[in-house]
Amino acid sequence: MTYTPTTQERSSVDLDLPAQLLTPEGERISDERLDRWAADLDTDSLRTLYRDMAVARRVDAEGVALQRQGQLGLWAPAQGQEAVQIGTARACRADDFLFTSYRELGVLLVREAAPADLVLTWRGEALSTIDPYALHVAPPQIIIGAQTLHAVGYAMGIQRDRSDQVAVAYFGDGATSQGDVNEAMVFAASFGAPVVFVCSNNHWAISEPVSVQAAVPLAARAPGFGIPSLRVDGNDVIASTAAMRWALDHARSGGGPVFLEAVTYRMGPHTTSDDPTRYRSAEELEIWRARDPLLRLERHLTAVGAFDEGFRAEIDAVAGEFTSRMRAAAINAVTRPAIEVLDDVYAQPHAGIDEQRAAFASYLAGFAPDEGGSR
Amino acid sequence: MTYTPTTQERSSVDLDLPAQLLTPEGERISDERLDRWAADLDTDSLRTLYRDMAVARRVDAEGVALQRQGQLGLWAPAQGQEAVQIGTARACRADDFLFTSYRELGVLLVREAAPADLVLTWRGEALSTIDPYALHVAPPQIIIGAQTLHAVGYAMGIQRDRSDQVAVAYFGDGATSQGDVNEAMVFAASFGAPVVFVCSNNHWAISEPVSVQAAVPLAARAPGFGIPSLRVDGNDVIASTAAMRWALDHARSGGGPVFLEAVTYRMGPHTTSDDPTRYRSAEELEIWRARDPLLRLERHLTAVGAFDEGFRAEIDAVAGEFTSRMRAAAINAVTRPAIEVLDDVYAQPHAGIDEQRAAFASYLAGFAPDEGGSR
Amino acid sequence: MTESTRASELTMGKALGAGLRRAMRDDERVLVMGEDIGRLGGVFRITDGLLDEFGSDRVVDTPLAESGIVGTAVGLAYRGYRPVVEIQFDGFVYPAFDQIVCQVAKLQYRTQGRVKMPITIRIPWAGGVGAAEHHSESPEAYFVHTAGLRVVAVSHPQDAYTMLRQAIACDDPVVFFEPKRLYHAKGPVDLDGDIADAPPMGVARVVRPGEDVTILTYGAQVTTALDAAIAAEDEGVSLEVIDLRSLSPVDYRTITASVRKTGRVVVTHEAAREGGVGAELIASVTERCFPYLEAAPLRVTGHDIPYPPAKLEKHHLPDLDRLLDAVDRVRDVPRAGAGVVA
Amino acid sequence: MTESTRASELTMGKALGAGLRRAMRDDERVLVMGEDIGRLGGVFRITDGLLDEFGSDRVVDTPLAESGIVGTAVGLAYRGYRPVVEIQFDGFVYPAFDQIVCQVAKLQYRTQGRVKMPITIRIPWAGGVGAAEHHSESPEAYFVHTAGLRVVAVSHPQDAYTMLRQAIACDDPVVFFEPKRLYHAKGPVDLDGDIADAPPMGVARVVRPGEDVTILTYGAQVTTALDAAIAAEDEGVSLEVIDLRSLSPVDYRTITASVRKTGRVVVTHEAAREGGVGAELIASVTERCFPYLEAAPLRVTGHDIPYPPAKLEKHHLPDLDRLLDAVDRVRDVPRAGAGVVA
Ligand SMILES: Cc1ncc(C[n+]2csc(CCOP(=O)(O)OP(=O)(O)O)c2C)c(N)n1
Ligand SMILES: Cc1ncc(C[n+]2csc(CCOP(=O)(O)OP(=O)(O)O)c2C)c(N)n1
Ligand SMILES: [Mg+2]
Ligand SMILES: [Mg+2]
Repeated sequence: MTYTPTTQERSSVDLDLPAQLLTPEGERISDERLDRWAADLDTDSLRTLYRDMAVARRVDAEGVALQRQGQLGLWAPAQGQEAVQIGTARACRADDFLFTSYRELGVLLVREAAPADLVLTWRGEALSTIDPYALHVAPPQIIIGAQTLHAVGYAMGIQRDRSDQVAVAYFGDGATSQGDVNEAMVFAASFGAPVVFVCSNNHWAISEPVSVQAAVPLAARAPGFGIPSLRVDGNDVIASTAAMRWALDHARSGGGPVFLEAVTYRMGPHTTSDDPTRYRSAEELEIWRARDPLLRLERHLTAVGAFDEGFRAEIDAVAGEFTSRMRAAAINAVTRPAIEVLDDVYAQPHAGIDEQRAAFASYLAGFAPDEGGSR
Repeated sequence: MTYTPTTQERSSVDLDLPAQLLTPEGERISDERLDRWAADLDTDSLRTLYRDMAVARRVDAEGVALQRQGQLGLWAPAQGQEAVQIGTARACRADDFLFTSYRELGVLLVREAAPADLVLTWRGEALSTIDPYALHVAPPQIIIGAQTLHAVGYAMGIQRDRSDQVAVAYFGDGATSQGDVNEAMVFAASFGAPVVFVCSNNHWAISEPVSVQAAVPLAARAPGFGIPSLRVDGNDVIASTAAMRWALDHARSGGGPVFLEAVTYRMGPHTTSDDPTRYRSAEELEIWRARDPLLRLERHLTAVGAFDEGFRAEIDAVAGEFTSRMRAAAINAVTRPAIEVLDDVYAQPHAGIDEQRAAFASYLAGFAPDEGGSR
Repeated sequence: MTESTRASELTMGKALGAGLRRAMRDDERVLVMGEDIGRLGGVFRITDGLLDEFGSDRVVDTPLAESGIVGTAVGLAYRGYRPVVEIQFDGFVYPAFDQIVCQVAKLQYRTQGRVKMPITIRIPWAGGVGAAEHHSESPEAYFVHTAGLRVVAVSHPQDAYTMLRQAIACDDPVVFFEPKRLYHAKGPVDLDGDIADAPPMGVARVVRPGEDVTILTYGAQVTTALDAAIAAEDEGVSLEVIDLRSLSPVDYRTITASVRKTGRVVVTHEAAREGGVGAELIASVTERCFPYLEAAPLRVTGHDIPYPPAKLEKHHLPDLDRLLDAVDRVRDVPRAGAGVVA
Repeated sequence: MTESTRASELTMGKALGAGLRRAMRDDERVLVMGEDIGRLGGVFRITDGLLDEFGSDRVVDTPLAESGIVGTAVGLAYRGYRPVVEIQFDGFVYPAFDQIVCQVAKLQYRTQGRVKMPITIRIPWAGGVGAAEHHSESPEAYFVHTAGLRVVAVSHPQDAYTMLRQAIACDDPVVFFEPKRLYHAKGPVDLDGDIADAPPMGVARVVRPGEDVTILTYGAQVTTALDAAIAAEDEGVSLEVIDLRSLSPVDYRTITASVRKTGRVVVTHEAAREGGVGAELIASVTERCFPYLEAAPLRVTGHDIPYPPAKLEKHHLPDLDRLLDAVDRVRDVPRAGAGVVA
């Protein structure tokens, strides 16, 4: 770990060789680090994983469509990142507590967020609608990296409760530059906290390639903090599941924090406001299309005869049902009345806000009913 | 760099085996990484380094004494850290720009700070008195870790000027936990900036042992950012000089940033306000006394017949002269007049401060001359 | 502002870009840095084209870390550069708060003037654009309360162009607020003027003279105030609207002259009321103009709440109706319903 | 505050320690965390002995990173803990600013009340102790302007003990300011009282009734105000001194009652004037009490400068003389020399 004066080379970890169990061609391969964590993944399990990913992709497309139609203010597409999101989230126990960024759609789906939860925030009706304690997932974080410290603190709480739950922090490649993410690793290592860091390296932080954030693979960062890490193919749902199972087991059994770098790709724009053609090439996108997480599992399932029209129909039904409820939730959303902007600022009575609320209520009451309707 | 699922051990770097060229017993040994960078250090050079260290220790003791006598508000003793401070600073070119913390007394001495500069700040007469551009050193930083980003930014400026200067960031073991220090490594690596990070691991951040900050040696942190690093015996002035020369050469010749962890020990309290007996043992201190940076070089110089009464007298003379000027600077310090608290807030005229200044001046003028004297 | 013969019609966004380009041409020590400002030209495209003209040495896409951006800008300033930092959105300035408050603001004082910090921190700012959480913040009061910083806010393209150049030329650090809501608003911009001939950054502007009530405001809220002035005129009430332009220092000469004339003051801003810039303005105006005041100065501001979700932001932002309501109240005209201030 | 039979004479530092101990005994979800708070007992020894009593699970020496401290406290609060965070000195809170402003303050609002953030952030605070740079800051206005936080400042041992327990018991985040200058000041403390029986955290206290001028202040400056009241009494002027205790929300009921009586107000605090808490107090008092005001409310504060070196701090801190000068001015009594406020 200590470099000698003559050492000038950078890391030898090859960006293109993360741990993999399913090739882009759909071939099931072996990786001695991961095999035992994927041993029980039979065809049925793989079909479930595929279905989750396919539904996530459909939900994502619906989100984009709703935004285009003016029903949502914004959407952050997750297309291309389904494998890491579904694989890692499916590996978690229901009571593991997950702290995500805005892009972890697949994680929210696994946690059974309601269709409305996925649209009301992006529509601007609420800052968040999920119940974190019911779903065991925190509201998606927008401040880059901030949630990693929350996950570590939660994990410190788990330790104090002598529980075997695990906290999980999801974040992107860009986030690794933030002080908070590095402090999270310091705290996690110092306290041996049961937390798994899942860094989805989708190669871009808006327009900045990952090379602006780091000179070596992101997985190389963690060992420097005393945290074991693994680079995994984040477009390989089998490897993603297996790596996460290893990581969770490590953390759950008292081994302390683990860091996963899931190598993946954001196939769409950063958000619906973004124009990726300004900063990346069509060729790059093509390379990654060939590594599509759904495609490879479809090839595999087809090869083993487990991908048929019935299965496709089943997915269609699930996705169709979910997306139509999503669409309805968006279109039928009722904006809360004006006065409610003043709700929930404090948990206990507060002279300042209570007075402001009363004054605003009486101001609103000053409008004629028909005018008041616009308020 | 990537851990496998079964790897649970932590770093194999032994905290007690940093690169060394001079043993605590004063024996000159070889280290293949460092030898060529120390090859020209003849006895004369070693005497100079010894003299610098001995003067630094005397100056430090004088600082403590002045504080005890009520002449200074505070002092942050550097005793025990003379080798890393003198060795690394002496290795720098005069136009390399150094960004230090409050504890780098030896660095300031090498940079020829005036005796008054060392006391007026601790006395509370000024926030800083040195001219950073004359001395090529920034005012000592109190916000832990903040200066590391300044060093990286300065180094980015060096790059833009196509200069071969190097920026140096000094900081402690505790500082490595701060987001800023980690962001500094991110920026330095990303831009390949000519900066050397010198982390003086003196084993304590006030009352917290370094194990609270890090689960593995601090030198292990940097490679994870793509920055070569070296653990060096920070109580060995020859190794410290050599390691710094390597690091500066690396940075100066376009190799990008380098990280040095200098393993050393704070023999005194954190500051004169601190009581280290509350948190560390007498035995620990004894262990480190045996590794004293001055002692070992004295043994070496004695062995080679280069340490005599004349040399001792020379040191006494230099230190005596410096400390008496320091003492005089403290005792004779004239506190600036009240109105000057409003000076230098802005570089250009500013309606707000100008008005406040005028009002305060006329308020002060309202006091009778004898009363005004107390102002 | 009079339209000169050379004035072009530009959006505020384009005017800011032009100001940056001009400053970079005028002084090679000026460089811009931030997230996505290079190839992408920034998420608001303010820096569009700068990378091509000035190269990556002077147009620096940084890692995603605001403390790092401001902290390295400090180092560059030590080295004699004049960094212009873009904070991507108002809500992302807080990770840099320590570097701004403890370093940028204090270094000149700490070094008794030996080290200058000519850093401009550009912040796309405030709400009204239907954005997600953390994208509509009004953090200006934090910086106004921080000695050592200058704080300005622009409200139209000409000021955007000129004041950005002035901020960059200033030897002090300047926090420069750009109302997102006005990025696409157009106006005439004289691109050739000398910044020394333009009104200094620290001077307020009476954007609409009036007799009855002084409206103090800044940023996009100037537009709301002007709308209110037009509406009030219909009711026979004459509002004098002052665009502060500089929030620190504040140009009390201009304000005092107005208040001594009108005797009535309403301050309006988007930021929360408690401890906002409006508090400072009212306290200072009261101290300076007490004998002239005919009524208590009032504030029309955002509520003391975190920024609400987009669909509700119109109930948070101080709109025309709330401003007119306050104008009535400051004129002691009772109105249906009670007032906002208890 | 009346001395009860059970009251012990304690320094404020000891009273705070006792308050922490009591809160930890009463509720096992309370834990304390920060730099050097374990074996050392904190640099001010406030947490002395807690590690021995409660163990390292509940008395957590953290890595040296304030954002990390507050950010992990947020995670612990998610988990149902009630973390009490010690920021070592006032000037070191800024690295945690983002976590405080964007997370601690907003999470309850963000989750529509589902997630509570009962975090107490203790800050040894303000100047007058001859400390080095960054060790004498008065950052309270930043937090007062941040909706979602409660902000309190204590001025004597009994409040220190009781209000700290109330803050910890509160389901909202509380920024808790402890004047370093008073850590060694002694006073009687009733250690047995029920916090529900004590005056609530949000209520101000008239510490000295008077008729002529209302002095609004908080923290160590309460002592200066009381000294001023004694000095003024000699000149036949009666000052009513109000210790705000809570800076957000402010108890305007108590203040308004006083100002309606005196008609004259002086606000004093150590923090810089521009955008300080005094601005909010004057703006609000003016809005609420305008017809009763006989003179413009005045501020006696630190200058708008970075905190000066220790030997000069006495010229920065608003002392007895400057306070009395303002009392004269607010009473329209001319005095040799001009006033502080232009
Ligand atoms: C503190 C902060 N700074 C800047 C932003 C603006 N921003 C939003 S997403 C983003 C890029 C994030 O990249 P990455 O971490 O790789 O996640 P990805 O979007 O690729 O999933 C940026 C800069 C922010 N949300 N928070
Ligand atoms: C941001 C910040 N937090 C806390 C402190 C208080 N503090 C001063 S020195 C110190 C310990 C520093 O330890 P280390 O980095 O190892 O340097 P050393 O003092 O050992 O040289 C602390 C916590 C500070 N100065 N700045
Ligand atoms: Mg990314
Ligand atoms: Mg140390």
